[in-house]
Amino acid sequence: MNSAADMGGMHGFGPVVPEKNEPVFHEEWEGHSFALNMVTGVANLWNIDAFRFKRESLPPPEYLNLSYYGLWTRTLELMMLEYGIATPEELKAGHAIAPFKQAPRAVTAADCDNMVRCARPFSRPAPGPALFKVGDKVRAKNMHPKHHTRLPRYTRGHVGEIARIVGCHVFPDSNASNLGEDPHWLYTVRFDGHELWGADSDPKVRVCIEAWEPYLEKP
Amino acid sequence: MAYDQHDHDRLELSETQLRVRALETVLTEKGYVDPAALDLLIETYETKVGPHNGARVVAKAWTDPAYRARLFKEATSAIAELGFAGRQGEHIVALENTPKRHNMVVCTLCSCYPWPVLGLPPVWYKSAPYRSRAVADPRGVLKDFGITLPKDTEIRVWDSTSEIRYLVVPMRPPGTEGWNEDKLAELVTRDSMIGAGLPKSPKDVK
Amino acid sequence: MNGGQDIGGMDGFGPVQPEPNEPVFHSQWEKRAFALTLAAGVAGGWNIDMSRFARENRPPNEYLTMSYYQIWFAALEAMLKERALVSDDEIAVGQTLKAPKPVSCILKADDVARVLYHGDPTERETKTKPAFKAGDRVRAKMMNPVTHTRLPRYVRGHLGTIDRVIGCHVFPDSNAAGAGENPQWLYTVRFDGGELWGADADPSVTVSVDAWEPYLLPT
Amino acid sequence: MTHAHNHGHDFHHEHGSELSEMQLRTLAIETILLEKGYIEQAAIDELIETYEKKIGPRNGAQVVAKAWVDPKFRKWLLEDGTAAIGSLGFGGRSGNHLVALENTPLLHNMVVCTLCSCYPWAVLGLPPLWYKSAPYRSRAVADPRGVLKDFGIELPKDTEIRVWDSTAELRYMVVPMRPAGTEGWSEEKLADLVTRDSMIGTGFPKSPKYLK
Repeated sequence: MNSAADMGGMHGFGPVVPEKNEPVFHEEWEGHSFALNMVTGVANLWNIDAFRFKRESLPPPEYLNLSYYGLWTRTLELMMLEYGIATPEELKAGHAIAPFKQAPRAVTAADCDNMVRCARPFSRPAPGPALFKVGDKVRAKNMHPKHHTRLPRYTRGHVGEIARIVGCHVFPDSNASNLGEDPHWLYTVRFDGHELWGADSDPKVRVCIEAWEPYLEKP
Repeated sequence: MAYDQHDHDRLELSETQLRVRALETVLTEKGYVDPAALDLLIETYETKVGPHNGARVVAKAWTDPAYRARLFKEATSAIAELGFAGRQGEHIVALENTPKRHNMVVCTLCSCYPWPVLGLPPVWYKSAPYRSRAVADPRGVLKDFGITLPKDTEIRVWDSTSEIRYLVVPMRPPGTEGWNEDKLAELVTRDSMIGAGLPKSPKDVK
Repeated sequence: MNGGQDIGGMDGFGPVQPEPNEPVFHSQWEKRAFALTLAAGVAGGWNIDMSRFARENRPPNEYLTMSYYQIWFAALEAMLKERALVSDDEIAVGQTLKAPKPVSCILKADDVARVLYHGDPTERETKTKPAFKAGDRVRAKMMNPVTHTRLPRYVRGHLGTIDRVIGCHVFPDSNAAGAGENPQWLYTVRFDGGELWGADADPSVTVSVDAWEPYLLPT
Repeated sequence: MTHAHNHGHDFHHEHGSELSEMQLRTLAIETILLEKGYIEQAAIDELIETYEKKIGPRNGAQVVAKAWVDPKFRKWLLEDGTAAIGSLGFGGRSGNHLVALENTPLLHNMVVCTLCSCYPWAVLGLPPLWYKSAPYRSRAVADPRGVLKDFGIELPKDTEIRVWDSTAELRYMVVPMRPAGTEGWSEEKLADLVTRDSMIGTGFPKSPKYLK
């Protein structure tokens, strides 16, 4: 979807303001918002693409005005409601309201330690040969799906070059809608700044993205 | 628990209200604005200029073929014949709806709107949902207004990016044969002249 | 600028919600803000493109959260302050603290009807010939100026057809920057929905924009 | 499992702000998940501890320092970031597919995630606020030189700037150029020069003067 999250190339947000000696979390609750997002992931309550889709589906004014972890907490609430983990009454009350179903097994510290350390790759066996090879010119499709996608708007319709064949990876467009992992070939595609931003832009800038095969076409 | 846009708005509004009053006072004290001019401006757009102007134009185009021809050729002057002209209507283009083509007007970049014929735009016309979707999904927007057009009707969306202002001339409803202009004008709704609605049915006026 | 105003094609804002029997203004302050904007424009001497830029030139999260007349009013304040006609402390206390600067004219009640009826036409005489004629295929330029422009992002880079040669009109990109009217030929350009929104778009939709010649390239 | 309050997680209260509301709402989620048996309190504690104290840019700095002194490791790192970095014990979450980008006098790399906030946690920890902010996300791809100016950095005009937008599950880290005047330094000492921002591409390593 063309959401507020897709902000590459937008103007008006002002300068980047780095913070000296920035703490990992600015408030205690931010650490908890973060940890809750991780544990719900470990518990496999939903997949990461579905979570991203929910987050970017918020109305743009709300998305753009929430703080970073505020956005996570808001998304967690919505996911818990959608996946039947909590009711609106429970979120309002701040605790479980009987009768409720106990989870089959709780995520433990050992599970989390495992998640932090061990690889959980997104690569999958290839269903067939890759359509493009390194050096091929490709056009990012001009597509505007209503579902989750990871093809930024600023690249759509533009011609780039395959810089690398990454492998065959879980396809977010399908995964986010719980339609399965539907793995596709993934490429690093390199675009010239001129192609993306026009003749007046800096001639020495290039932008690379990862694009799944269904995002690309022969120019 | 949910983000309450309403509470947020209320807070903001009271603050804006105070600032508007403060600014009006200062501008008046400094002699930059004439308070009587302010009152007149408000009165003009609250009571005088509005969609009833556009409705006169449409009703005349429905009954007077020569006028209709002038309207589609050179709308600004044809509309001025009826006494409507000026601010935010310096260059007007009339768009003809036909059984095969439906026109719809939007301003994605701000809120351009033909003031002399339609008055000031409604909130929905200026809202992000309309501005974002009218160009990409006009059929979906029409559904928000309860309208479904036949699938093979061409929809032409006009994004008002310059100082040209667009007025949709909807199709004359059947069953209005022999009606006079005044009576026909009652059928012409504001939304039908934006392309987000259709004229009223003759039943609603009889 | 690619600001919060340029939202054509963005998802997530929800349905359009028409208000039955909507009043022209929703509160007293909206009326005053509206009238002040029109009246003070005469004293301030700015043009409509400067007003538009003053409205859109703010962080997109702010732009998308403010109500319509809040944006108008904020732009009015900004333009008055920029020209030192009113200062922040004067607005804060609601009193004149500094002597007024001389201005060339103000809007008198007696002139309101005439000024509104006359409007502010933007067509200008020219000796130049238009570069395009009706039926020509043109491409909207890929450009991303940080200054004011009226070429929406969703048409940039796309192919359209000249529908009509409108005339020679004040060029907003110059006019907004105070760089003069710099009149340019203006065209209505029609784009097919499929060209703008991709292969899955509704084939019965076309979108027209008015585009000045510097926005267009021959194909 | 009882209320999260009983486990030493009494959130600070800040009335009347977005923060206090978010504290309550976050606490509500945690309490419900605990009560329904989805999570153990210790799991939450462990995660916060891990990312607050254990995993951070120090990991990445070790990778860079090793690449500076060990040409074979450098080659491996640039060819297969995940395996090379894994050999130092870093990997796992947000580090399953790591790619190292080599800065040279002619090429400067910079990493962003325009669509959300993807970041190589395994080597850099959690991202700073500015990395997740709208100003960085919107401008890094269109005006990277302008963004670098916000960090007080100006590159020669003819240096190519390559921006990497993390749209998939690949995670990028930049290998900055080794500062001159560090000949013969140990890996540990070199690692002290490697800043977080230099591994994102919005900064340079510290000058050796600062450590001498």
